[in-house]
Amino acid sequence: MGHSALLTVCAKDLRQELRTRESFTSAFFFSLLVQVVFSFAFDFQSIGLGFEDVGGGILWITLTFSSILSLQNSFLIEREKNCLAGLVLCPCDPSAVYLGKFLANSIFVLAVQALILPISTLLFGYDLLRVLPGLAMVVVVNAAGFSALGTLFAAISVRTRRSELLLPLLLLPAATPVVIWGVKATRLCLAGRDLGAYGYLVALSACFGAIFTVAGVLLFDYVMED
Amino acid sequence: MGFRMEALDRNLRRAEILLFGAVGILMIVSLYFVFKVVPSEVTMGVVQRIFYFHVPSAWVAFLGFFVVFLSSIVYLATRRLIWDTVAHAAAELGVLFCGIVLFTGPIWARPVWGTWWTWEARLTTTLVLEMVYVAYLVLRSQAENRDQAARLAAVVGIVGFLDVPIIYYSVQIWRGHHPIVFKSSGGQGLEPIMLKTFMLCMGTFTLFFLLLLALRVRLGILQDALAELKEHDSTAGA
Amino acid sequence: MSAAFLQVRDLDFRFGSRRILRGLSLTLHRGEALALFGANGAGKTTLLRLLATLLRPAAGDAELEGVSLFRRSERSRTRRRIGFLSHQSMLYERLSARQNLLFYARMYEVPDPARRCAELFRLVELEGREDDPVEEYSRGMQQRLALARALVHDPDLVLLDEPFSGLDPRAARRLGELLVDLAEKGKAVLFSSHDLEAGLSVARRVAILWGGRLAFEAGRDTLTLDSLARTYASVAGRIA
Amino acid sequence: MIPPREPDVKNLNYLFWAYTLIWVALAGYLLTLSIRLRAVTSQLRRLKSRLPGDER
Repeated sequence: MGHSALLTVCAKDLRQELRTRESFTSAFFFSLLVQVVFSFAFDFQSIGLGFEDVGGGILWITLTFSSILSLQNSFLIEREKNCLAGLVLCPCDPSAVYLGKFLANSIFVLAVQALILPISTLLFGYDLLRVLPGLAMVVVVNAAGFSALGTLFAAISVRTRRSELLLPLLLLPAATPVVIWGVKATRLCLAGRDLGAYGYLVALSACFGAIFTVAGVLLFDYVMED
Repeated sequence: MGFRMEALDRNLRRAEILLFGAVGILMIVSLYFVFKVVPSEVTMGVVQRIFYFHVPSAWVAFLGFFVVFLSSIVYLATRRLIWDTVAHAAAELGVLFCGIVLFTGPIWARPVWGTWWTWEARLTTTLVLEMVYVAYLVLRSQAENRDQAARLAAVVGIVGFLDVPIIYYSVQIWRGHHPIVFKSSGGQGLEPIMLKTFMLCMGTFTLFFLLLLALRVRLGILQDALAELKEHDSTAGA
Repeated sequence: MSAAFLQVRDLDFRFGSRRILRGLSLTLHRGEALALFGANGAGKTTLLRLLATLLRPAAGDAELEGVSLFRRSERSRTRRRIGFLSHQSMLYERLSARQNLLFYARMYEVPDPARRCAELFRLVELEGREDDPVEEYSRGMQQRLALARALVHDPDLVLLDEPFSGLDPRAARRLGELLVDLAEKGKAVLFSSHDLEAGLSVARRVAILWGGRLAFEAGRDTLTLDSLARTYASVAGRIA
Repeated sequence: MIPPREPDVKNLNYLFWAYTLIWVALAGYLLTLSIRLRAVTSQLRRLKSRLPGDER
């Protein structure tokens, strides 16, 4: 019974996104803007730094803030005609709604990253293909960890008056571990180190994601209650 | 105000008077010990004495967040607003004492390491926790009504506390090397007199925390009673 | 009359520190439509949202055939039996009508979603407009689709919040016929309204909500439009 | 064991500032709490006196 509601919610979000492409375009262009600004800021030749040293930070700021946009949007669309209440009234377990939203948000974030990474190779001239497998894993695991906590906090902040202000304020400090491990793993990966060097960081981010997915499943019911 | 609330209010007031007396005396004794009795730490000199208030503040802030965690769980289970009032009070105190740690830390670091801010694991964790629980207080102010604020804040109170060890661990990894001799000198390296003073200060701060908590909880109860009376007043009049 | 299908016993609800429902009691039988009248802020919407299990009462209880609406363990089964049409449509404006209805049909695990949706589109006369996005629908059409959404899982208890507001006479009459038909099919129907006439034309029983409680309740046949209007004015007058 | 004088003197002001700020924070908070408490209790008393009849 559980997984059907989960997939239904996720499919609905994907269908809505395909039709409106709101959160994808806003997140993508925001990320592009951040990358362009960074390429203005860091003229690599003159400051003698390779992209490896700074790339972790750049990719992570892009990922963090673009995911906040799509997390925000994933619950704003529910608030419009009080569809939140519609979801609460469904006989399914509220955690299915949480997991459905979590899955949809992770997919949106990764879709944006899949487009941004190649573009960042053009802007910053690093060899993406060499680091791709490792980097892809780092991005997937950390984006999922970030979305796990982000989906719960997005559901919380959408119910208050100023949700755009509240979500970053709640999410960024609490997600510090994922950001720290993500940046460190990305830097090691970009520096060409093999999995052995940053594998433990990816594992830690995976634990973070697991812990807060469980917390989300247990607490989502209290958040959705009116 | 409901009958049970009045009894609680009376007990809180009685507790406050006791605590006020105890904290008053202990504070004077602690100050005497810290400035007069205990010798300066040999390497850092007199400035190390900040330690005797800095670390207890951090402990009390942590205690505050733990109280938020527990009372949030009890609130979600029982839905009695008194637990939400306790959680709100404890969060406010947590943020206050974190603030104290965050500005006594740099004052201590400046003369000893020459920089105002050191990305030392404990100080960084305190900074991140301060931001988490400031966000908790902002959430409360943005909520549409008291019941929603209580429910949503309880969820953040629980999730926020689960995050504490993870944040500390992640910061530990980030800073990599062994933590600067902040606390460890307090632990093993302390002479007996220093240890006694440290324990004295810890006790004083814990009691001070309880005093402030009692006061703030009582304030919360009275505010709720006032809101109820105002509501009653407006509907009776309408 | 069969045993009470919905039994509400002195329900209390508090919004922040404001007591909106004060010991409200109500019974509703299968095959019966009850019209609930009352001024704005009297608590009509709150009562309906409580019965729809969107809110939790401060005190008192409501039972659906002996099972409490608010027991967490029964919640999934209870919600399968309740349909709720609220002020807001709970529809995704950017998705098409069909996508909306199919989504809710799957969420309620309706056996054959496509067939059920086709049936509902016929019932609310929206055939031919299934694939237009809901944002292109008129207010009346959105309301009919919202009604279809509330009935997608064929609920036994149908709660409607101000269904007649904003409808032209023809649409109001059609909605009235539909509600009467639901009641005849053995559903328990409870709807709130400002429109005494529309309510009377549909309901078998009538109630007036005031001061957080049912201040007046009577069978439809014991009333005429103006006797109801007079009672309504006196109820509102006496307590205010 | 008398603590050595010279190296400490310049650090003394840091110590002074640390403790002063701690005191300002704690006493300040205590003060605001008592002010807010007094304000709420007086408002409560005033409102209660205005509603003698249906005291709940």
